Amino acid sequence: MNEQVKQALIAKLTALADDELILAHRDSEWVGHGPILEEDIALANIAQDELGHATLWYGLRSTLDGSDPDRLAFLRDAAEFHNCELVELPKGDWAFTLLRQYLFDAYEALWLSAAKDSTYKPLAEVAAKILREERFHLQHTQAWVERLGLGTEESNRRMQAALDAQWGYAQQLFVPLEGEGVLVAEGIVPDLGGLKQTWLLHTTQHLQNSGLKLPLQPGYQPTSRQMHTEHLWSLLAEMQSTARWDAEAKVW
Amino acid sequence: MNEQVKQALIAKLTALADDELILAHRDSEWVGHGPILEEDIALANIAQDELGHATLWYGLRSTLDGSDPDRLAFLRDAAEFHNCELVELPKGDWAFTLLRQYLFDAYEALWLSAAKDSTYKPLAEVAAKILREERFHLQHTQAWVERLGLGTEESNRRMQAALDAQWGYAQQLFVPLEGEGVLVAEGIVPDLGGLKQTWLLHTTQHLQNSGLKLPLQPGYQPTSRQMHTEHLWSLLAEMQSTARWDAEAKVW
Amino acid sequence: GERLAEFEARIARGEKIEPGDWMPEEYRRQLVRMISQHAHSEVVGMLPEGAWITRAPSLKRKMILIAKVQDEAGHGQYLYHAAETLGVTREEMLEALLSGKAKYSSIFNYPTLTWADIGTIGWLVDGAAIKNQTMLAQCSYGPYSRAMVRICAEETFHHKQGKEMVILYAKGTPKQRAMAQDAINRWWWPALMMLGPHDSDSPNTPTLVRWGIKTKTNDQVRQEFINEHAPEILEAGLTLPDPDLRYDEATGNWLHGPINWDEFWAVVGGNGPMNKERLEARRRAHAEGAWVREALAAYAARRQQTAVAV
Amino acid sequence: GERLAEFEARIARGEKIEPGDWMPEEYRRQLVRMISQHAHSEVVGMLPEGAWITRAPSLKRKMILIAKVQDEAGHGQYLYHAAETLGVTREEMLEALLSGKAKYSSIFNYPTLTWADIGTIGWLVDGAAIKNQTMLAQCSYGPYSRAMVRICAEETFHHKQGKEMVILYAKGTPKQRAMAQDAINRWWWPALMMLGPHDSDSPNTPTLVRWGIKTKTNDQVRQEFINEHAPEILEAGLTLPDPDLRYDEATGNWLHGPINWDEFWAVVGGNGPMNKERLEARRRAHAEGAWVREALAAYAARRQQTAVAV
Repeated sequence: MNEQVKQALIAKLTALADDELILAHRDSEWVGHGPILEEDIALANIAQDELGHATLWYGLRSTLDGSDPDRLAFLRDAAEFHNCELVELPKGDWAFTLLRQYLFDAYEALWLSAAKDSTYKPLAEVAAKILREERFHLQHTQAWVERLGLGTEESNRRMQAALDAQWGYAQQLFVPLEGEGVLVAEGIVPDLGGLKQTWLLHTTQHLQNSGLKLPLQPGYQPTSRQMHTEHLWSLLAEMQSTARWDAEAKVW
Repeated sequence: MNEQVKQALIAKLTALADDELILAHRDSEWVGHGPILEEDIALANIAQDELGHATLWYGLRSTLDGSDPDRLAFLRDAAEFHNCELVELPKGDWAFTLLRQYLFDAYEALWLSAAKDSTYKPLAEVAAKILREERFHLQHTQAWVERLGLGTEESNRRMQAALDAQWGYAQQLFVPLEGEGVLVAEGIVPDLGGLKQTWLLHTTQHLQNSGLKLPLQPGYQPTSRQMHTEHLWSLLAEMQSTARWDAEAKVW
Repeated sequence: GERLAEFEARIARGEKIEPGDWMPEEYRRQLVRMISQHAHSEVVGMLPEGAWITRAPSLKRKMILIAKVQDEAGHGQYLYHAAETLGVTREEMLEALLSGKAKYSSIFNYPTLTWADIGTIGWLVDGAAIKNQTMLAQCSYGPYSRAMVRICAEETFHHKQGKEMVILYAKGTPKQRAMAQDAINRWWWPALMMLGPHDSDSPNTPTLVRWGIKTKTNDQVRQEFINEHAPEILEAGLTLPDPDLRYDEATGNWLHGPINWDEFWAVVGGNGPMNKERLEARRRAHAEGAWVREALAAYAARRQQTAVAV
Repeated sequence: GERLAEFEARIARGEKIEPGDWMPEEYRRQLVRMISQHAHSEVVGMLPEGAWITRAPSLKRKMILIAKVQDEAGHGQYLYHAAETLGVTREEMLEALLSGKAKYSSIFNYPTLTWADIGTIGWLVDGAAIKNQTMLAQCSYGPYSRAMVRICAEETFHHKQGKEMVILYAKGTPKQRAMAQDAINRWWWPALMMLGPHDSDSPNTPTLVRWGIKTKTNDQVRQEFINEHAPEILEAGLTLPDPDLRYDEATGNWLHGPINWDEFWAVVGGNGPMNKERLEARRRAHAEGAWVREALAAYAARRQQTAVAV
């Protein structure tokens, strides 16, 4: 692998991992506070899976540059995180959390389905491994979107508000990284442009069938993973508070 | 001043400062989110004053042991903070914030009135200086308790809920530090036991006149400033996030 | 008369009582109380630990903690199911919890102040729970006994992870060590207390023992807990906050100093450090989830209607 | 006809128009628009800065920031009062803000990501505001002019504090320096844009100039801002994110590269990074404060009733 490809791949793996880590963080804020015990467990399970995916992507990066996944997660500054803005947004209500998870799952399942044919075998293997979990997530969150969209007037209103707030942010999932083109050309990662059309088709159909209004005004769409919301700093202050608290600690 | 007195005084000044710093933090979380612009300003002004008091108490400690107030505020660990638990509690609604501020102001005004006659002149001077501001706060928060207590059914219900939640915590304001007795004996700080009776008299009268129910079940009453709530760690993670972010920084 | 004698004879023979079987009302009542209390403890216990998932210091620890809290929720589920076999509904139990009528383990009314509390809860609190649950796995009521077997296996895993964590920190940096010691200091006595009052203050015990619900007394279980944990904690280089603690050659027991039962009864009576907040957190979750539950019901009703219409 | 001529003559003589005086409806309308927009900017502007009070890294900086945000709220108050003299009520203005009809400065739709943003807002955003406000202090409408004089004095103080902070960090540790540079990179263009579109795209300007509401065009004010700030920032050892920026000997001006007006119009049109969140925060504060305002009204009514009864 030449240096340019390698650097681009490191950047991509970091972005993939960061998305999962931050999303897992937001989901895990629900633990103990869900509307039904069974659903508390289900969401915690999703958070656990996403965290597992983050660990796999950081691990894959580690094989390329020897970086320490824990240092990346717990001692890196906000400006060096390359997650999309969608996953940073505060957890909101149950509709907000489940809709975000749905939009993300729909994207991730598509991405992984394509990435499992990556020419870079280690990535193909991880993608195949994660895909099974993601399909289960998608099934779960898809069902929630339908139930809440077609439930009561209130649940529909909350879902619509969540959709209005998230739709623009969700588009960022399909904005390639600078330099991602070289990975696409080498068949290492799928082309996001192509996936976006399928994602739009699937999600708009399911959202509309769930009684939600589309198309929406595009609204604000972040165009780069250098950009963040005002929430990331405090999220990391919390997330990294234990690890950063003892600068001498070598092992936790 | 002998060493025992000096150490006791350092501990007392730290506790005084910590109370004000943490209370100012909670109040300042309202900035930009108050129910009325004028009241947003008034509460920010109270927060600013409390922060000023914290600075004065840390400064007084500094004259005794050369400690750096900024290091105490921004690089000290949760376990070494000696504020009371009342001030750590999340800001809650407007009733919760204003009631806490009232209970604290009522205590502080009494404490300062007595402390301005301290045999330790620097403390007497600071107390006299702060007292004027505190009386103004007390007037302000006292009026809020009355307005909300006697406002609508909802405002009364919210005030009563805040009182039920805070009454036990507020009693901690009158629990002396270990070793505080020596300061009282020397006439350096007032005896909290005596102040408590006056405080109970004033507050129960005002709360009852404001349509609130007393006496309450005592409930949980923290008995030592080594004890904290689950909220302090995250409060400090947020408060100290910038200062701790750059270990090399000498000046901010 | 006769049925009671037969019932007691079955228990004496070591048979399990199953849901459809005849049982004295008091047996049923005690079991409902114990099982639902146990279920509530699992659910309320998610709060002090769950709050640290977002602050875990490594990917591995974060993963272990989410998994652990999920296990607790799962235990809550089994236990609610076990209680339901005695004719009480989940809604009734939930209502009793939220109204403050039902109890849950006193230990969860203490705050988790640092990350070391997570390891310490695994080691001491799960350790104490396991002693109790191992006994309850022998319990005469089949569903409770089987739930305990399953739960015990998972708790043993949590206990091991907690112990490993605290011992690691006890041998770690000065800050890690101090954090571990502070956590042990704060949790040791509450862990002893969570095993219940002394036998002399536990009037239900003889009946519960006769009916095979409990097979040991509180003091016996507490002694087992101390005998296992005290030497291990000292071995790790940590101290225990009990100046009277000593090994007794004659009995082979570790003897402890007097327990502050005033504190225990205050906590059980609703005046522990976190009682109000724990209940408030559960109530808030329930209230804020109302619209979700209504939506699910409305959706299900509509689906059923559609199915009928077709 | 005659009244308009007299009105314009007064303005030409440099007289101030006062609340009771006759004025063309369009003059009133433009002023209400500008003043209320200005008031809203102060109030919305509290959000991006206020959020950092809890994270300020020293007692002094925290104190300065609380004071600054209070000043902004105070400016909002003066300005609402000034607008009220034109026959519009605070409630109407608030309603226009919350419904999304009224605008506020585009700059507050950008996020504050690090502590250096606080210094940078003081230096660049207040710096740009001052250029505008110094001009508006000459405005023909008395109450607006006087509000501007008072506000300018305070903003000058904020500007100085912001500049001092950024320059300190520019000479600080590597992390402080990087943070300062990043903040300048993110705020420079939005600061240029907040002074409004080019004169050619600003159709109101000629009228506003004739009536003495504005005494300079957007491009003139922007040039003044750049001429002051560009050399100071470079002097501090920081760079500016404009490769075309250069000093023009002939005119004595610092010339800038092309401004991304698409971004500007997107932000003004509601699609900036923070538009939704800012408005949502104001709406939430208003909605959550409703019970407080009701309680105050009920209390006041009861007091009045009691007074009458006696």
